[in-house]
Amino acid sequence: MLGGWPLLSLLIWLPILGGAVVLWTGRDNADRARWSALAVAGLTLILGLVLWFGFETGVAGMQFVERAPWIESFGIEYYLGVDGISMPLVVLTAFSTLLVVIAAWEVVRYKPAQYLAAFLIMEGIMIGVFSALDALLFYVFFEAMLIPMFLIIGIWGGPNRIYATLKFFLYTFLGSVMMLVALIYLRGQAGSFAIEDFYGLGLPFAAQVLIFLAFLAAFAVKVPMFPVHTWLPDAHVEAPTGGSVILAAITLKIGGYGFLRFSLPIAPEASMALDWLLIGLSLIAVVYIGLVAMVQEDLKKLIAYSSIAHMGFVTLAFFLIFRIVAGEGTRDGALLALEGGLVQMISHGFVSAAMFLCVGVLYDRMHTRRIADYGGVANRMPVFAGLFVFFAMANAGLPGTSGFVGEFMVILASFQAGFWYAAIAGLTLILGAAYSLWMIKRVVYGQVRNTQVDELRDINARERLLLGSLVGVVLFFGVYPAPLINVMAPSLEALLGIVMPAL
Amino acid sequence: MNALIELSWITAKIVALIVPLFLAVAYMTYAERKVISSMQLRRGPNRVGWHGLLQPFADALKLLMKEVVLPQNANRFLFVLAPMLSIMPALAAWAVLPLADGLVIADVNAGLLYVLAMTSMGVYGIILAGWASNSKYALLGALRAGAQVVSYEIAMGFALVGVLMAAGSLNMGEIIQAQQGPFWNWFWLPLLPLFVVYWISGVAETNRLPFDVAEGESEIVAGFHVEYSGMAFAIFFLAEYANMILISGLAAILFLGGWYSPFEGLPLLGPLFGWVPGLVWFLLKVCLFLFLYIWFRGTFPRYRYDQIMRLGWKVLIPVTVVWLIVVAGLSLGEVGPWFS
Amino acid sequence: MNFEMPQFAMAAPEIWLGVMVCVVLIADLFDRSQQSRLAFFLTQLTLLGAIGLALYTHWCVERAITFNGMYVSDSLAAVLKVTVAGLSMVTLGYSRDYLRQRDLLKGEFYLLALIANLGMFVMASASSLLVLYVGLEMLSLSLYAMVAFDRDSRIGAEAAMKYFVLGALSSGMMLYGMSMIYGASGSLLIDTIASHAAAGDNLLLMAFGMTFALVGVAFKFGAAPFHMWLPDVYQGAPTSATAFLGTAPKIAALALFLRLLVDGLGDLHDQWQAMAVLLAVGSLAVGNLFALVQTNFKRMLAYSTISHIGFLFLGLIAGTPEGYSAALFYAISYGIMASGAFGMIILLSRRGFEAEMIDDMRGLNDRHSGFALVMLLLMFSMTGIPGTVGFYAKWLVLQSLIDTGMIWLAVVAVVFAVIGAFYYLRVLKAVYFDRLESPVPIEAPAGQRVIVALNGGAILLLGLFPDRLIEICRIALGL
Amino acid sequence: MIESYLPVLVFIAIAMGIGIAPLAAGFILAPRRPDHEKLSPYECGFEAFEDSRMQFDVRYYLVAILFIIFDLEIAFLFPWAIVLDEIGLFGYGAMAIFIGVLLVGFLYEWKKGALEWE
Amino acid sequence: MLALSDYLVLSALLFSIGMAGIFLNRKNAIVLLMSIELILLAVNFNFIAFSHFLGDIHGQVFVFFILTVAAAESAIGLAILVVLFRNRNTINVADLDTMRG
Repeated sequence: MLGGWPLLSLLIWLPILGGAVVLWTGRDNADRARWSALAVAGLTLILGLVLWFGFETGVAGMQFVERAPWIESFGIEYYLGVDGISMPLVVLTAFSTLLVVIAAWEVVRYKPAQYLAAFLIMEGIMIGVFSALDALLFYVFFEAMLIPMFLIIGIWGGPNRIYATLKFFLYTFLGSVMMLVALIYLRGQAGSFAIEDFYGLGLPFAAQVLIFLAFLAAFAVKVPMFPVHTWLPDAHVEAPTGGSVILAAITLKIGGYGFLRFSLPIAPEASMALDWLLIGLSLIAVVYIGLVAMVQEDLKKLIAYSSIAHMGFVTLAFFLIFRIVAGEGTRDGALLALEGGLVQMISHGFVSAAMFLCVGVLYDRMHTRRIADYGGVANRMPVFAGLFVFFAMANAGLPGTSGFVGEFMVILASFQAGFWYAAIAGLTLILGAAYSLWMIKRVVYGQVRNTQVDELRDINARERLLLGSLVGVVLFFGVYPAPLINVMAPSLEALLGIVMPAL
Repeated sequence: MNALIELSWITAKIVALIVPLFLAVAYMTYAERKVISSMQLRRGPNRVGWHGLLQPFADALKLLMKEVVLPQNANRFLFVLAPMLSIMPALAAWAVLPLADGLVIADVNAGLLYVLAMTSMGVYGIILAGWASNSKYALLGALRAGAQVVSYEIAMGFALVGVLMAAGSLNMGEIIQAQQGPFWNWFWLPLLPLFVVYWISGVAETNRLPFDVAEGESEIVAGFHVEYSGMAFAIFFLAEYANMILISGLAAILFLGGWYSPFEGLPLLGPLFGWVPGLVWFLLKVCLFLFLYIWFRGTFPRYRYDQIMRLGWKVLIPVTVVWLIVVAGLSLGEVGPWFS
Repeated sequence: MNFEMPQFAMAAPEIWLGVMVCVVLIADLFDRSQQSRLAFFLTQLTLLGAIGLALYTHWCVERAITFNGMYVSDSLAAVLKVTVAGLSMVTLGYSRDYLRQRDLLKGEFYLLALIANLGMFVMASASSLLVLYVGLEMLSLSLYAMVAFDRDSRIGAEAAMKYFVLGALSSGMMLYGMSMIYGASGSLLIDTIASHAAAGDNLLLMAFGMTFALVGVAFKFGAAPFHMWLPDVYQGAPTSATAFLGTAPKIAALALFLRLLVDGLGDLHDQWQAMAVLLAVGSLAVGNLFALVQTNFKRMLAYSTISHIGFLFLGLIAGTPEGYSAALFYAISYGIMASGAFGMIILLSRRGFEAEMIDDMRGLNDRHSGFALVMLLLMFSMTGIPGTVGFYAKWLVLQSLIDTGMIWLAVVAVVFAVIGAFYYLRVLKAVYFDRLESPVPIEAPAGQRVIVALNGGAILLLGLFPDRLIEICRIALGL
Repeated sequence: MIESYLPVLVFIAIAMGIGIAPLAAGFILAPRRPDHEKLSPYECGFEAFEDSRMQFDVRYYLVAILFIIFDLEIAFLFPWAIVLDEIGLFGYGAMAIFIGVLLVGFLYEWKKGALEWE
Repeated sequence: MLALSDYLVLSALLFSIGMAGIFLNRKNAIVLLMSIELILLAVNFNFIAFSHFLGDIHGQVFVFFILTVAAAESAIGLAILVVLFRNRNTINVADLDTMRG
């Protein structure tokens, strides 16, 4: 083990300070900014891998714990640690950021240093979100994410970026301040801001409901759930490629992570009582949003709606556990649902990132996202077309890709809750296949209808590296998900013990 | 019933004071003309009565029969109010002035404060008169007079503070008693600069020569009361002279020991003049100052306005402030017969 | 009559300031140079000395009362004074160039600032209604004059007139309240008043006086519905004066509140709480909603001030030492933020051009990315985003509210905070998202750049390590 | 205490009466034949050019303001002067500081030309 | 003999008149200054009345300070008024409406 090293702190502060350095050194020299950003992101990913391999599988509790007083007057600590739930997400973050840095290489021409620095800072903050064990520290990171994302979308975004930025900001801000109130209330009850102290407080039901709703406000916006999802298509459409990647791959996951870390264990009774709400909204997301995705004219919008549908699937899995237990009464079923949801989250992180990168590749060449403008891309970009088709399949949940694993686990688990739950959840596979493949048909295949498409050149080495690495990961976890599941299982089991101690 | 008697008694006393005061005012005008004329080797008024002694009454009668013009666009209420505001304080201040030991209408503790308040009010009459008459000359004169009066009031106030320090009381009677003794015991000696400042300020306060630019005939015809005629003018006229007498009276009380004989307590001269009542001494002192007024008028040329203001602000005020510190030091050190 | 000799050493900061006011005045009189250089540096030196003296005499000492019970020396006084003087130094540092470009660079400006500081110092240490009032007026009168400092400015004169009339009115109301409190308790000393208030003597009269006093204080703060003067004054005054009066005097107003309504009438908390709630919620509503529609940056900042005052009042409403310390923290951090915001306006202004519209901020990122970054920090701090000091200010206030069980107020507060985010973002939109055809680089003197950097750095640094400042605020309130 | 002010009050009343009575007498006894020329304000024989409530020099305001300030200083000096013997050196020192500040202000006015006239 | 309440009522009346003068007056800014003085006068009245009936001298000391401050205040008020008039040639309160919003 890496005993003395504050690995998590390094993971958080290296990119943040690195971002500042990039900002400073790359003011006038774009190349210097790119290389230093690459170095920082690469180093962070290496640290992330160190974390992955240093992580002791089969242990439920927190690892790599760092604990130091921060705001002593209120007993707030600089308290970090990861368990099986958060560790994969940390690594995912480091991985995605590296992709973003590479993806931006020649593409971003307006103030590249600021662009790269914003992503690096974003990375540090997101890792902080996943590894914070003090609620206030969590909140600080959670909210601080807004700042770089605000700039990324607003500065480098599309024509309608200002509307999208403000919408994104205000939705998330409103949700999170409610959470702040809840956190402060919880501190009053627990006497500290450590998240673990919030568990098992035995709060009265009414208080639990209010707390649950407050958390819901924060996380539902982040996930995003129907009906507060409307910021996401706007933000995705307007965001630059890197922004979309990070939004889809990581920030949406923070919502799901929040449900696992806060909502379920802190307010279990309220979760149980209100699971109909969450399940209902998730099902709407899966079905309705899936249908909405089908009719999109805009590539990015389509993928954005697909993300919403997929995340709806994740929340469905998380909140179905109560029904699963009530139905068949097994703990394993519930665990399977949680595991499936989490795997789906991580898988979606890779797949959606890849999809957005693909769109980015097209956009960089054609400067349009309208599906109708494309058609017959395969003729001019065969390599790219192959990769794009592969990722679309992964998005649809093709067996052998990571997307399949999570969906399969969840559907399997949902049978224990009842056939209809499973049936509707299964719809996600069908709808996913429908919109993904239809899009592929319209974009990749068919006749070349546009002179611009005729002039397309296939992807270069940099883009191959990007998409190729993602192919590798998606295939790896699709074929051999065991390491991932082994890492998360004990922690999820412990979580289940807190949520449903009676079992 | 008792209250009524008391009230009538008070009224009687007041009338007994005011009537001689008016006579004094009347004959002050006469005296002024006489003295000035003899300084200029003229004869002065000599037609009405013996040596012109009835002249003041003739003047009064004449003014009484003159039309009181209310100029157009004038603010009538203020126009009529102004002369009243002008004479009222000049008379009312006398309420606390002791003419002799115990001979005072109201022996109040805050006597000097009251006097200061009353003399300060005079400026309202001037300003209102100038404002209400709707005439440029009047307004200009009023402003000048107002600015001048308030400027010198500061120096005067500082001078009075010196007196207070020496006397340790606001009561006029006690101020005089603090000066008991022969003439070198009076405050004029330790407070000499303040005395001089007080007197100069007093002259300026009453808009008398050489500080009479406010009503300078040659420049702005008659200043703030240019539009006044008949009895309205007469009241301003009376007020000016009543003020002169008041200032002189105050000077006598504050600096020259009020009713005390200059030889009080001296081995030989003291008893010699012991029979002279205090009232006489007081009146003599007042007359001395009144004569100074006339003398100034006969001797000095008129100041320019900027000179007046400079004298007030840049000479008198610094002098008084510095001397106040000195006096305070003397007072703490209990120097001489004055501070004990 | 016997006098207890006061312990002059305790009032060393005030004495120092008072002496230096005279020194600066005379020095400036005989300073032949056109720039009032001497006055400027002497003023900064004076303030620095005052900070040192305040720390030395007041910080972490036994609460002591002297000057016949009229002057109190405690840690709270130290914190208030140091903040006041520090903010003054910053805002005066900003304003130098601005004043020079407008031919307003006269020693009197610094002199007024010094006298205002003296007034605020006196307020911070006041332990008697009389001293409180005298300090307040020293401050107010200086501020009136500062607002009217640009004699050729039409709106400046108008703003000064409004400020003067309403300021004097509020003083009058507060005095009226004070007279009632005096009548009810028979003393001007805060401590005696407190003991009478605790005993419940003449409760009706006391509460009556308290109401007027609170209204007066609210006026001085600019809390709605007594905020009418604030936007006009902020807009009309020369920006350097706005910067001054938008920062340090807020601390002084808090001092007024703490000394009068907490130290003195803390036991009437139940009585003034309801009114304070109205003031707080009203300020939040008015400030945030009106700020939304502003196009003038100074005016927007004015409404934003009102909303911040509302937040600050929330801290006071809690009525606990925690709440008061939260309010103190809020005031201090607000001071830092506001001085930075006005500093930015000053930096962007040139001779004959006031960069006071939000549109004037357009393309700032292209013109000078460093200033843009500071602006970003400022706006996010005002919004209350973590990582900046503004977050902890809001958090502490919410904490105190929730701890006392007023959760609904906390919810109202955060909702308004979200509304508030909108107009701060509009500024950032102009700074970052709007691009200019031909961005003109900004040239600012080195000194001002350093202050801006320090200002932004303070926001970030306190945003990461707020512990010290929180601790200081808690110590000041005796926690 | 208060009663001793009664004569003062009466005196003021009478003094006011004296201010009004002659005026009344004048109105009653004197002839009143107003005409336009007589009522028009005095203007060296010309018709008035402009409104007589004209703007005047700001210096008059200045004098008024200075007067207010200094007059109040005197108000402070009065009680101090009376009890100087009792408050001793402390009172002396306090007032010396007070007057010192006053003198600084005075010096300021002087230097700034607030006391100049023309 | 007058009771304390009589003084208080009078003072309240003065205070209200002053307030009304400030809020109702739309014409002349000088009236505003006068209204402010009136308010301060009411306060002074209160203080003196209380001071007298409580037998405590401090209230009267306070009055001294209020007087001084009132003087300084009116000095500054007049100065601002002069500046205002210089800039706009009017001291009409209703004209003070350049800034809105």
